[in-house]
Amino acid sequence: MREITYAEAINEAMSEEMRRDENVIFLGEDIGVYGGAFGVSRGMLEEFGEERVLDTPITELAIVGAAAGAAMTGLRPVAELMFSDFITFAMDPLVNQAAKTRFQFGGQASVPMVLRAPGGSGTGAAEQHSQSLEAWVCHVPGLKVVIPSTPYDAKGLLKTAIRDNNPVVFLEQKLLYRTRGEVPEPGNDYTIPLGVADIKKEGNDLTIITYGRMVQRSLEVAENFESEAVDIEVIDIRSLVPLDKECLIRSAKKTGKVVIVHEACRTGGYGGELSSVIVDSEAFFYLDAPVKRVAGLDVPIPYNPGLEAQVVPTVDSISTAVRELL
Amino acid sequence: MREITYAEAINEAMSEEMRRDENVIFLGEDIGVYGGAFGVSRGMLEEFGEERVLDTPITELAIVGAAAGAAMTGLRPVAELMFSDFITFAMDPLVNQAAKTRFQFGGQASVPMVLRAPGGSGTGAAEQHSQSLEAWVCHVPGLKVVIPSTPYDAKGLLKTAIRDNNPVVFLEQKLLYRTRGEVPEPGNDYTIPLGVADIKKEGNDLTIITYGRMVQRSLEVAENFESEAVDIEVIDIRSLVPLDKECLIRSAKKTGKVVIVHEACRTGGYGGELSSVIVDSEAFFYLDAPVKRVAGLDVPIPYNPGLEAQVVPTVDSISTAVRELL
Amino acid sequence: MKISREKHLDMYLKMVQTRKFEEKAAKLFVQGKVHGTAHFCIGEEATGIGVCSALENEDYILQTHRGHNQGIGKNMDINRMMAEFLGKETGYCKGKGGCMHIADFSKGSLGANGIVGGGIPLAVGAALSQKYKKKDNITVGFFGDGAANEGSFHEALNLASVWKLPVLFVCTNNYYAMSTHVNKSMNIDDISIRAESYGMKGLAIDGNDVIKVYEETIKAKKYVKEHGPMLLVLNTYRWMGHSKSDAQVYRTKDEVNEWKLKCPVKRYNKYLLKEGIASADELAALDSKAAQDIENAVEYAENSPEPQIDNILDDVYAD
Amino acid sequence: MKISREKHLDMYLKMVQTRKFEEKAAKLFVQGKVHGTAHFCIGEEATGIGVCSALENEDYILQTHRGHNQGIGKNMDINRMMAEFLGKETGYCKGKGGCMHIADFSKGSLGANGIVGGGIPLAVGAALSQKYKKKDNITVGFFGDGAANEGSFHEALNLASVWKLPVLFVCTNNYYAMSTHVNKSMNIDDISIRAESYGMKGLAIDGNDVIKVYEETIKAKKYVKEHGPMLLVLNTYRWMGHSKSDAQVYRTKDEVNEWKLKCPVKRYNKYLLKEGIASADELAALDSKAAQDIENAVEYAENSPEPQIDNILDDVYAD
Ligand SMILES: Cc1ncc(C[n+]2csc(CCOP(=O)(O)OP(=O)(O)O)c2C)c(N)n1
Ligand SMILES: Cc1ncc(C[n+]2csc(CCOP(=O)(O)OP(=O)(O)O)c2C)c(N)n1
Ligand SMILES: [Mg+2]
Ligand SMILES: [Mg+2]
Repeated sequence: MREITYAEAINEAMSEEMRRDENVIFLGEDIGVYGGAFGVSRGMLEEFGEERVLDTPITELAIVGAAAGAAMTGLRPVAELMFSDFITFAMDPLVNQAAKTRFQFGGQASVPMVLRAPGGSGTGAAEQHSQSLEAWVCHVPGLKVVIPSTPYDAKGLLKTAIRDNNPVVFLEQKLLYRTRGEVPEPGNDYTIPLGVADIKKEGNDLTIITYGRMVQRSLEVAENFESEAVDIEVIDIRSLVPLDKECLIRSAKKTGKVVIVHEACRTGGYGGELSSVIVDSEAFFYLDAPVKRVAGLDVPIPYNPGLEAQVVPTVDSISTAVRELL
Repeated sequence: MREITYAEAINEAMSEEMRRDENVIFLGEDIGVYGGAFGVSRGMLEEFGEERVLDTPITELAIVGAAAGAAMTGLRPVAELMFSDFITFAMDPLVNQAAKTRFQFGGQASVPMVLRAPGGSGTGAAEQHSQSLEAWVCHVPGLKVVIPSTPYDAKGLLKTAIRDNNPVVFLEQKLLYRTRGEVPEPGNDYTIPLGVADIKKEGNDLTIITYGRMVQRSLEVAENFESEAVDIEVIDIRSLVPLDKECLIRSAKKTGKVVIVHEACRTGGYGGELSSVIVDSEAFFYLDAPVKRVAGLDVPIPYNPGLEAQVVPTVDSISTAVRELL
Repeated sequence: MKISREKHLDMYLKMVQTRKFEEKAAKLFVQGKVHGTAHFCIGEEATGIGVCSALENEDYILQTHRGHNQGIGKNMDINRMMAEFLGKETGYCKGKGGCMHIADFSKGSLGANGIVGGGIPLAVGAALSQKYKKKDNITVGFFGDGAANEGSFHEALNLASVWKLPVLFVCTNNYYAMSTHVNKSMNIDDISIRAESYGMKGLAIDGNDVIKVYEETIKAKKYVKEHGPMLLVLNTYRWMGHSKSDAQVYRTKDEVNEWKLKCPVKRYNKYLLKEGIASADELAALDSKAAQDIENAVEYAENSPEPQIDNILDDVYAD
Repeated sequence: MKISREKHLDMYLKMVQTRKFEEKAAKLFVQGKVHGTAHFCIGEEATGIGVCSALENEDYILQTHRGHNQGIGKNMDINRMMAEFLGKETGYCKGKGGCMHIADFSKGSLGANGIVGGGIPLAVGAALSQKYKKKDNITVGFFGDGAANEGSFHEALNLASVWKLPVLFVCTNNYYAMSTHVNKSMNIDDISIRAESYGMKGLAIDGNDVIKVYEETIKAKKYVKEHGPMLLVLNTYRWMGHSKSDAQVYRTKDEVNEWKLKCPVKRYNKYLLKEGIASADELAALDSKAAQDIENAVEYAENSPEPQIDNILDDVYAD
């Protein structure tokens, strides 16, 4: 199969959906002639024109608010925030409007929009451009939340998100944009359902549950442990809300040992939810060891590259946690 | 001891701190002549004048931003949001500015401010005025987070929060404002340290970990179970960040059974964190049963009073969870 | 501008309906039949009725928390409004939204908002849909004087202007945001000048003159379709407290009484009589009809079932 | 307005230092010695230098992401700035902040901001402190043309105006926000008219004329202390790309070159010569000094230790 980058996969998903459905529009800052801060939308203005690829002023609140208003009235907007950190300006239209519209109006409306935003550290962009804020949006009924870890998943999940009739927060991973992976030819219209985890590697001795950029790192750890004849299962949850609870519970029952890995800082991170889903289920009775979380330190992301690399889970720190459970 | 209301206790804490330290100022919407939407600040304008009790326009972002800027430059502002739901407009100054200022500037500054805001359902105020959003702010390094459950705690914790040199989010409980409790006479300058949980009732058979409005409800459940000779320990964590982990772990080790109760909706709620803190500790080896969460349903808070009362934990639903573990 | 007799009588009826709806709603509170709170627009009826009477069904409105006049102006069903107010299953939101979240998408009301300034950016999006789909319609975004100080106001007006969208931003200036007089929330006398920051046309008019409001909205509708957004400020006054519990210490009884003399309903009534558009009997009949409509609505609402918890998850997500 | 020779030479030196600092920083990028990104203000030196040269040490500034001129104008230590740029322990933020977060509280710089518009409300708070403590000082809140479209701009200016705080809001209008020309982000030609929405004085001037910037800031400082906030717009131009990676397809080389002809540093150099304030030799000496200062700063930075992970928790919370 051909290989394309994560960024290209996202571009293809948007472009194909825009070709398929003229109600899909795309708005955000510098997405047009600039092609987006990470080059994700290169070529889209040229293909779809200014009516469908809408450059905005710097106005995150209005971007998300306008997307929500457009979604309630028949369009299917994809809105981009340049960095997910800027969601701080857009929480009201996202949380108090888009997420609640359907429920509070008794089902009269639907809000089929996607909010795309890149998260994560590793680019030297420091405190205000490196956060992993998925836990916030996972805690908002009415929203769905997706974080893809491969080009294949990014494309398939984004297409599903665009076709979903609810507001979907689609959190991309800055550091994955340039990574390559196999993706079917453009004509092949595949989608990946939300709410289905992906077992990236099967194993019997221990389960690593993770998502986003940490999937690759966890797979590395799993490979390293093969030499010690430790057989690790690596689950990429992909869709944080809805969550494939059965998959997690099944795996925990099988291996009896669980390590949860995410880049976001530990306290209040989604790892707590994942841990609790397992521990508050029948899997509890199969557990042989504490459910460990390996997460970012409870610090803002620092600028210095040496520090930056050490405040998030590393192959070393994940390995240490795994070893503690063996 | 005299009894005063939760609202009066908060008023006293602010007023006493303002008398003690002229750097303490107070700003927010309709806090002056109106006395605050819930009457918390009645009389404060009269005592402290317009220079220290600052009514603002409807401008949550600027309220929190101005508080942060004032805090960096020598004042100790207490800012009020009329409902905690409006924090959606103020996430940037809170999260990207106040919480990160000290760290990102290498320790040059401190930001001693308190952001007060009432949360919770039960008043018929519906989706956009009833949320419990503490999980968001608990996930932000640099912030501290407090939720008091009694007038005594409210006063003692707020005084500590005002004297703290960091941004503290102080989440009050709408439904507790009118509840009464014992509080020492005004002259008695007591404070309660952050990071220390309060065991509201000791017990040996099962631990309920909770906070805020659910403390009273959990105590009710504990009392009911006394007749069945089930001895429940009820822990009010009070300070969510920093968290008194030892207290939780100690209790879990003692009872071997844990139920976590909060009003906020389950998915992504702080209950996951609390559960994980226990399960990822040596307490795991003492657990006799799954760590259960009893939380709000994953729905926005509806208007109808019947529905509203049923989407958050009730004495019944907590009791059921307890019973499942016995 | 020629306004048909029919239109006049329709507007008059709706103004009276709004007045009676809220008087009744206030009573239901006192009787303890409603929990929660409500924000009444008594004294401001001409704003929502005047504006919405100039709109088509396919024009959208984003309502405020003080929007019964806006909803009734947009032809919402009073029975379902009252049922929602009482939290019933037959209400517009199946009892889930209450009066702060009344909506009727079939009539072009995209909903009332409990977040001050929350609806303004949504209006931009709705107008974007209309422009994109080349509809000959506009969106009206209602908000108050207080909301004009939120960042959402600024961002929404600017974006709508840059994109030349068919939005009419309508600011109901009742001079207060809760206890805060506009003099204390902004350093300008005329809110409509804020339009200039966006290269936008702004206009402030007497919001108690329903005919003026109606006529200026008709003109604005045309303007907005041709040139893009406009800001229309309607100066009016709220007679009642901000919400259920408001001791109103921030204003004098005299001030309130002065504005009561400018009652938009009485004023319209007089005008219709003076111009010979309707007779005293006809108007009295409309008054009675309005009162009866509200009684019927209450009966409808009270006889409606409570929503059940069983299907509480139904509307969290769309399929 | 009489400007002392000393002040002139100081401003000139700082403008050259800023230019050389950034030219060097750009090279360090190319050499792979820095990770992350940076936003250069080459071409805009007169704005930050002119404004800050009119301030006292106790006056506060809130800087932008494109603020090396602002920091140098406020007498920040170039060594520590460079060390921060290289992420070193001796940097202003101990390597934790990088060039988007440079700050020197001892010099009145409350920090650069990576959030567009993020600093504007902070400026309001800093000025609130000054007014409350009855200090005879002001706060300058810097931001760009793009930031003027954020809700934070609106809320901050309005609140400062209502409270009559001693803030000077300074908009560095370089006509672009990343790829977006002001024509596409707002429907007005003169950003300073936005002040009117807040009953505030506004003024737009040539931001490449350091003397004009300095003089108007002196006047504004006086005005702001007496009357409350003011909005000063400095029209200028960014020569380099928005940040490290910018193909600049959104503008023509011709446009850039035209602005290069208006170089604020050269212009000032010529002026100083023409007015006989400094000789060619004296200016050349300042040029050399600036270059040497930067070389020294790089050496200082390169010889400084990397921060260690051990005390990473140190500055998350204050005691
Ligand atoms: C974001 C937000 N802030 C504050 C409130 C509380 N609140 C509700 S209505 C209101 C006053 C609104 O004033 P205005 O916009 O003038 O409308 P009016 O009530 O006068 O119709 C306030 C402060 C809110 N609901 N939302
Ligand atoms: C809230 C926010 N939105 C977007 C960005 C990304 N961004 C960084 S600088 C910039 C352009 C800013 O334009 P302007 O305010 O004119 O300042 P300039 O860069 O021209 O100096 C953008 C969009 C950001 N950092 N913060
Ligand atoms: Mg008002
Ligand atoms: Mg610019």
